[in-house]
Amino acid sequence: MAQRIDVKDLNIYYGDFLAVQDVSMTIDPQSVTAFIGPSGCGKSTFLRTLNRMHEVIPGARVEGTVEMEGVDLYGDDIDPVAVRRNVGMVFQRPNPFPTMSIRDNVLAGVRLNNRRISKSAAEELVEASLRGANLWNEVKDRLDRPGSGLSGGQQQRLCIARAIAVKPQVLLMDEPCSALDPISTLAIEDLIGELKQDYTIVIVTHNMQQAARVSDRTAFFNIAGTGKPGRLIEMNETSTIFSTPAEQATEDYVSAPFLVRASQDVAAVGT
Amino acid sequence: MAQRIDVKDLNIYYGDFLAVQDVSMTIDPQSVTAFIGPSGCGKSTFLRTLNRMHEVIPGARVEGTVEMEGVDLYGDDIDPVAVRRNVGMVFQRPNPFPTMSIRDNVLAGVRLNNRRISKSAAEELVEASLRGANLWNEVKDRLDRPGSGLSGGQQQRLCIARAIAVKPQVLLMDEPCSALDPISTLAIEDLIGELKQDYTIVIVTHNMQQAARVSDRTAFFNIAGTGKPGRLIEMNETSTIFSTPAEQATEDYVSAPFLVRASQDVAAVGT
Amino acid sequence: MSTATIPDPSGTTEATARTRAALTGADGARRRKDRTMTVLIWSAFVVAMAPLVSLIWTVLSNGAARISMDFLSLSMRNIFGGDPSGGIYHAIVGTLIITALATVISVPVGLLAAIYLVEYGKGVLARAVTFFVDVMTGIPSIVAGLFAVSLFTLFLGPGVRMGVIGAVALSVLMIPVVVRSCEEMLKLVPNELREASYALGVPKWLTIVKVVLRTSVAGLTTGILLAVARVIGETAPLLVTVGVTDSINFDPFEGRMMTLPVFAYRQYSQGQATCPGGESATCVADIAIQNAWGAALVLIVLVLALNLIGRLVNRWFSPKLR
Amino acid sequence: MTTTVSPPPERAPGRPRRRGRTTDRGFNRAFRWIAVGAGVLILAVLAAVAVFLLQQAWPALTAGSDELAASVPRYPDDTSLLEYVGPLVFGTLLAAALALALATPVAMGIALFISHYAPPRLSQVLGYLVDLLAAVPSVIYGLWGIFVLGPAALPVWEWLNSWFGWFPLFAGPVSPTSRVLATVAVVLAVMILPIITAVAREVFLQTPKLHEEAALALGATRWEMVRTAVLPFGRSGVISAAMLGLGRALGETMAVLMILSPGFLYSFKILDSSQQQTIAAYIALDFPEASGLAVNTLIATGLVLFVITLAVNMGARAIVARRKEFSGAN
Amino acid sequence: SDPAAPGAESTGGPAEGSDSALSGELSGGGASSQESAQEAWRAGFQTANPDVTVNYDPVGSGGGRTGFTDGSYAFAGSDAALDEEEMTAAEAQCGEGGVIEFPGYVSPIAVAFNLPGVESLNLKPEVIANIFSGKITTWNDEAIAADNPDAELPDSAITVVHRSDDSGTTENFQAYLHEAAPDAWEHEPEGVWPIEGQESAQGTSGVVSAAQSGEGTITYADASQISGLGTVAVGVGDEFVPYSAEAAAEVVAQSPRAEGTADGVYSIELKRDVAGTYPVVLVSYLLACGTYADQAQADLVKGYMSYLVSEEGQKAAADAAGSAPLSADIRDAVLPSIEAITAG
Ligand SMILES: Nc1ncnc2c1ncn2[C@@H]1O[C@H](COP(=O)(O)OP(=O)(O)OP(=O)(O)O)[C@@H](O)[C@H]1O
Ligand SMILES: Nc1ncnc2c1ncn2[C@@H]1O[C@H](COP(=O)(O)OP(=O)(O)OP(=O)(O)O)[C@@H](O)[C@H]1O
Ligand SMILES: [Mg+2]
Ligand SMILES: [Mg+2]
Ligand SMILES: O=P([O-])([O-])[O-]
Repeated sequence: MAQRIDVKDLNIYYGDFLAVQDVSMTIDPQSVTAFIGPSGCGKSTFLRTLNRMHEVIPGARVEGTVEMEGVDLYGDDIDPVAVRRNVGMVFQRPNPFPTMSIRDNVLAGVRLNNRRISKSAAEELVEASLRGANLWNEVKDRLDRPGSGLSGGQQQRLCIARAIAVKPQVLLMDEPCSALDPISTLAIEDLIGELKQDYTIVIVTHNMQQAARVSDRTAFFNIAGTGKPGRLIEMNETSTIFSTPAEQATEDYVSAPFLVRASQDVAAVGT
Repeated sequence: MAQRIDVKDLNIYYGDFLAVQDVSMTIDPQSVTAFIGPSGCGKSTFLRTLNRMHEVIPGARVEGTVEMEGVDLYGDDIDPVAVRRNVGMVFQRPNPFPTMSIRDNVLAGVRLNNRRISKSAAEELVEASLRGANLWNEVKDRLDRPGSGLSGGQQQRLCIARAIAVKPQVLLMDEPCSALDPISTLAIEDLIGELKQDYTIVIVTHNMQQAARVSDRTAFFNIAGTGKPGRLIEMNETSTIFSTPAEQATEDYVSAPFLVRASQDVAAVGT
Repeated sequence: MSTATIPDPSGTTEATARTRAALTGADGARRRKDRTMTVLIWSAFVVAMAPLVSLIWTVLSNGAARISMDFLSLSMRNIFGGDPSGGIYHAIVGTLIITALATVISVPVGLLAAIYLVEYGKGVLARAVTFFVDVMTGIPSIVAGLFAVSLFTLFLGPGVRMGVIGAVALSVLMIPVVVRSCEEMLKLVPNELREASYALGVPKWLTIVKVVLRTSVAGLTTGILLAVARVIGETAPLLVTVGVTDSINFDPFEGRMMTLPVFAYRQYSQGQATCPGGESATCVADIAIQNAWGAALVLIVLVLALNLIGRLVNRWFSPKLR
Repeated sequence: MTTTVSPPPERAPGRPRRRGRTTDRGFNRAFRWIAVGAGVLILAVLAAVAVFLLQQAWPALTAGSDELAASVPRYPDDTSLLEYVGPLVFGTLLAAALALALATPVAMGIALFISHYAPPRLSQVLGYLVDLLAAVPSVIYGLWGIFVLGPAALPVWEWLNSWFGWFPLFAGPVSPTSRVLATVAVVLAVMILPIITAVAREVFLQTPKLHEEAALALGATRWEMVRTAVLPFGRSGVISAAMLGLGRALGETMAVLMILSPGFLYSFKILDSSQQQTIAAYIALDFPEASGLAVNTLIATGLVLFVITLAVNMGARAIVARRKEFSGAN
Repeated sequence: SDPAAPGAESTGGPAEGSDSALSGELSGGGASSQESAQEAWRAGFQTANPDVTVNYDPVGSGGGRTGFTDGSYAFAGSDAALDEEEMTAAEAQCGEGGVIEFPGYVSPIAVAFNLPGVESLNLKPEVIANIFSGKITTWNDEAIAADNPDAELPDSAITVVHRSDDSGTTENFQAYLHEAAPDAWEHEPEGVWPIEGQESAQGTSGVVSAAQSGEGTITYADASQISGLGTVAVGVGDEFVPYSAEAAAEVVAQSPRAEGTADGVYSIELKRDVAGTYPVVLVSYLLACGTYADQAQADLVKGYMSYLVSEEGQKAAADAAGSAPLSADIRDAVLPSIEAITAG
C-alpha cells in the first residue's frame, strides 16, 4: 500500500519565479519523512508538487520528474485527480467545508467516489476517522452541526480526520499541528506513528522536537536570500540530521540557540 | 506605560452559551502572562474580552469586570475603540489587509485612523516595526507589493509588525507563532522579551516550551467536557506551574507524556 | 481506491504497473461526468453568447448606417416625417443627466442601507429593511413612474414634467437593486479583516469606510453598474414623468427631456413615414425605425463605455488576493 | 524600536487612557445614524409607494363588479376583481417561472465558466461581455424579440409542437407570428441571465481557495470540487441572484408589451397566441387610455404584482435562512 | 436655460427671419395617432416662431383627455370627442371661455393583409366583419372569392391581428363595421377589441409588424403605415373603393355636425355609406380652452391652433402623415372660436 517516491531534478516555478531549485530525493514507503527549514524556503511549495496540488495555482509549473513506484506523476497519461486521491493532504490552515456538517466533512472525500456507502459503514468510518484525529469525544454528539463552528484546533483535527478517511497511500501534512494543543498534537503524532505502518508520510514542521519525535528521515531546505530559490540542503536519517549533519547550514539551523534553550527549559521543568 | 489588568468574576457568553465561567485574575504590568490549556477551553475567548473584541461577535457579551488600573473597561463611559487602541492584538490566523501593500499594512493603525504622519516618520515606523517582527530583510525591497502575496509565516510576522506599530500599552497575542518557523519564533520571543520592559503582554500558546521560555506567569484553563464552560484552573509563576502546580489537572496537562518524550528527544539530539 | 485490497507488492515492475493503473485508469464514470459537466458549462456559455452576438449584430447592422456626426450632435427639433437630417443629441443629453441624477440619489441611499444591514443591522428594523427592499424590487416600473408623478404633483401641481421626476422614479427602481447587490458584496468581506482593524483601535465607521468598502469596492462597482444598467433603459416611467421633447434641455429641474430608450420606442412606434414625392434624399420612409436602431446602438455604446469605466475602477481597486 | 518610542506614562497611574479622541464616538454615532437613516428612508419611500398604491387602488377594491364592468374596458360582467386579476397573475407567474427555469442553469453555467473553467485571461473578457447583456435596455430586447428572435424561433416552436404537442406547454396550434409566451420567456430569460450571472460569478469567485484546495486534495475532479466547495458556498448568493432575476422577470414591461399577443386565459399553451398576459405589460398597455375607475383598477393589479413579489421573496428568504449557519459567510 | 434655443440652432432648420413675437413653451399630449401630424405642425410652427417650443406627449387619448381636464396639458389630442362627464370637467377647467373641440386630424384606416402575390382584394363590409369576427376562416372562402375572381387565394387559415391596446383606431374601425354591417358585427364600438383569442399587437407599428411577420394575416391600421402589405378596397354600395386621403376627406365633408353642442365644439356624426367615399376613417379631435390664465399661453395656443387648422398646416400633416385635409367648411366653423382665445 505504501509507495516510494523518487524526485529527480525538480525545479518549481510560480510563473517566472523559480521558487525551489533542483531537488532530488527519495521518500521511502512505510516511513515518515520530515521537511524542515526556515520560512519561505519552499517546503510547502515542494510538498504540493508531490500530489500535483501545485499546478492548481495559475501559472505554477514544474520541471523534472516525480516518480511514484517508477511512474512519473507528471507523465502525459497520468490523471492529476487520481494522483491526489492516492496522495492525501492536510493543510497549514484548517479548512473544513463551512457548508457541511461535521459528519459530512469527514465523509466528503469518500462521497466523491460516488460509492454508495451504507449508512452503518459511513457511521463507522466517521467514528474511526474522528477517533484517529482525537476529535471523537468532543464532537460525537454534534455531528450534524456545521464544521466551521469548531475552534481552530478542533477544525484542524477535523481536516485530518477528513484526509485519513479516504485512506490514501501517501499522506502529505503541511504543519498539521501548528494550530493544535499538545494533547491533540500528541494524538496526531501517535496516529502518524500508526499510519506509517501502511502509508508513506511526509510532514512539514517548524517544530524540531516534532520532527525528531515522529520522523524517520529529515530533509533540510534552506534559502540563500529573498528572491533566491529554495534548495534541498541535506537529507538523511533524522538522528543523523539532528546529531551529526553533513552540512554546516543544517547544523546551524537545528542547533539554533533557542533549541538549546528549549532543552534547558524542558530540563528545568522535568526536575 | 504598561498597565495592570484585574479581572473579577468574569462570565463570557456567546448568546446563551456560557463559554468561560467565573474567571478572576490579575495580570501584572511589565510582564508576560501566558494562557495555556486544551483546545476549546476558551483561551481565545477570554483573551478577546481584554480588549473588548469579544463584543464584536453578534450576541456575545460578558458579565463581571475587567479593570485596567482600576478603571472598568466595560464601564458606561468607556469607548471600546479607545480600549482597543491601547490594547493591541495579534490573531491566530494571519490577516493582513488584502487591498494594502506591505507598507500600508504596517501603517494601517495610523492611516486607518486618519492620523497625519510625515513621510519620513512613516518610513521609520515601517522599518522599525518590520525589523521588530524580523521581517524587514525579506520584504524591504518589495514594500509596495500586496501583503497577501507573502507566505503564511511572513504574513503573520507582518501582522505582528502592524500591531506593534501602533504602540499599544498592552499586547494580546493569540498563538502568534503557530504559523512561524523556529527562527521567526525565536525573533518574536526575543521581541516579547524586549516589549515587556514597557508593555503588559498576554500570550496564548499551545507550545509549553514557549510558555516556559517567554512568560513570567502562566494561567492554565481547562474544560470539563463539551458544552461545559471553560474555567481558570490555576494561575501562578510560570516556574511554579511547570514544576509544582497546586492542581492535579495542571500537573496532568503540563507533564503529559509527550513532554517527557520531548525532553528525551531533545536530550538524544543534544548528545 | 482499487488498490486497497491488493497485498503488498514484491516485484518492482508489478508495483509500477499497478501504480500506473491506479494513477491513470481513474474512475471512468467520474471522469466522464467531469467531462460532461465541462462540456455543459462551455455550452452554457455558448448558449448565452448566441443571443448576445445576435442582438449586438442586429443593433450594429441596423444602427451603424444611421450613425454620423450630425446624428450625434443634432436634435430632432423641427424634424418630422421622412426627414433624415435630425439627430439624437437631445436624447443622449437627457439620458446622461437623468441617469446620473438617479445614480446620485440611489447609490448613497442604497449603499448606506446595505452598510446598515451588513454592519449594524439586527432586530426588527433590519429585518424590515431587508424584507421591504425585496418587496421594492417588485414595483413595476410604470408604478414607480406614476408614484413619482403624484409625489411631485402634490408639491408642484399637475402637469409638471421634468428630468428630476424621472430621476426619482428611476431611483425607486434602482435603490433596491443597489442595496441587494451591495449587501451581497459587503457580506463577502471576511470578518477577520474587520477584527484586524478593530484591534488596531480603528473605530467602526472608519473600519467600514477604509477596510470593508475598500476591500469590496470592485464588487460594489459591478453591483452599482448593474443597477445603472437596470434603469438606463427604462421607458415607461420616463414617458409619464419626463415627457418627450425634440429640443435640447440641459436642465433637469425645468422642462421636458428626451431620453434614448424613450426616443427609440417612440420612433419604433411611429412606423413608416409618408413621402408624398416618393423616397428621396430628404424623405426616407423608414427613417423612424432607422432612428430607433441608431439610438439603440448609441445607448448600447454608452452603457459599454460606462461598463468599461467600471472595469477600470474594478481593476484598480480589486484586492490583490491569493 | 519599541524601547525608544515609549514616553513615560504622563498620567496618574490608575487611570487608563480614556482620551482617545472623543470625537470618534461622535463620528461613529453619526455614521451609524446616517446608515440607519438610509434604511429608514427606504422604508419611508416604500411606505409612500404603498400608500399611493393603496389609495389609488382603493376605489377599485371597494367598487362593485357592475360598476367595474361599466367603466373598465376589458372587465367582463359578473366577475369579482379577484377573478379578473386571476389570469393575469397566472400569466405573470408562468412567464417568470419559464424565464427563470431557462435562465438559472445557464447563468450558473456561465458563472462557473467564468470563475473556474475559462482561461483566466479569457474570463475577464467574457465577464465583460455578459455584463453587456445586462446593460441592454428592454426596448432593444423588444425590438430584437420582434424582428429577430420571433421569426427565428418559429420553426423551433413548430418542431416542438409536432414532437411534443402532447405536453400541455407545447400544445397547438402554433401562432404564425411567433408573438407567444414562449418567445417572451426566451427574451426574459436572456434579460435576466446576466443579472443572475453577475452576482453568481462574484460569489463563486469569492470561494476561499482553502476550500477549493481541500476538495482537490481529496481527489476531487474539477466538477466535484465545484460541487463540494463552490456551489454550497455560493448557494445563498445564487438564490439571491435568482430572486433578483425573478424580480426583473416579474416586473418586465416593455419587452413583454412589444412582443406578446396577450390573452386572458388560464392556459399553459405557450406556443399559441392570445393565451396569457402579464400584469406589468397589462398596466402599460391599458394605462394610456384609462381614466377614472379604470386607472384605479390597473393600479389594483399593480398592487397584486407587489404582493406576488412579496410572497416570492419571503419564500426565497426562508430557503436561504434555513441553511444559514452552513453558509460560507461569517 | 432656454431649452429651445440650442435645438433650434443645431438642427439648422429653416429659421427664416420671422417677425413673430411669440415665445415660450407650449405642452400638450394625447392620441398617439396624431403623433406624426403633430410633429409636422410643431416643426412648421416652431420654424415660423423660433423662440417657441411646442411639446406633444403621445400618451394616448385617455391620457390626453385626463391631462387636459386636470390642466396639465394646454391642448390635447383625442381619438374620441369628450363625453358629457369629461366635457363638464373640461369646462370647469377652462372657465368661462369654454372648450374648443374640433376634428383636426382625419386619416384613412387601411384594411391590410399579408398574402404573397396578392396586392389588393375587394371585400364587402359583411365579409370584412365576418373575417374579423372569425366566421370566415380561410382565404379561399367563397365569400372572398366571389368578389375577387382574378386573385389566387390560398387554402390557408386567416390570422386576424388586432390592436391589443385600447385604441382610437379600433374604435373607429368597429364603428365602421357596426354601421356598415350591423348584422355581421353586433359588438358595441369600443377602443378595446371585443373578441378573445385572436392575435394582437400593441400600436399601429405593432400590428403592422405582426402582420408582416406571419403569412395569411389581416389587420387594420392607419393607412400611412402599411407598406409591404396588400390592402382592401372596401365595398360601398355596389362599388369597391380603395383607401385614399381624398376619399377619406370626403366622408368627413359629407357628414353633419353633431347638434346641441357649445359654439366651440365641433363634433361630427360620420355617415359611412356615401358613394365614392372611403368610409373606414379615424377622426381625431383637438382640444383647447377658450380662455387661459396666462396671456403668453393663450397667445401660443391661439397661434398653434390657427396654424394647424390652416390650409398650410393641414397640408403639412397630409404630407407627413397621409391624413385627409380638413374641409373649408369645418375650418371656417372653428376658426372664430380659436381666434377668440384670450387670457382671463
Ligand atoms: N502563490 C504564490 N505565488 C507566488 N509566489 C509564491 C506563492 N506561494 C508562495 N510563494 C513564494 O514561494 C516561496 C516559498 O514559499 P512557501 O510557502 O513554499 O514557503 P514555506 O517554506 O512553506 O514557508 P512557511 O514556513 O512560512 O510556510 C516564498 O518566497 C513565497 O513568497
Ligand atoms: N463565535 C463563536 N460562537 C459560538 N461559540 C464559539 C464561538 N467561538 C468559539 N466558540 C466556542 O467557545 C468555546 C471556546 O472557544 P475558544 O476558541 O475560545 O477556544 P480556545 O481555547 O481558543 O481553543 P484553540 O486552542 O483551539 O484556539 C468553544 O467551545 C467554541 O466552540
Ligand atoms: Mg509553508
Ligand atoms: Mg484559540
Ligand atoms: O391612435 P391610437 O389610439 O389608435 O394609437
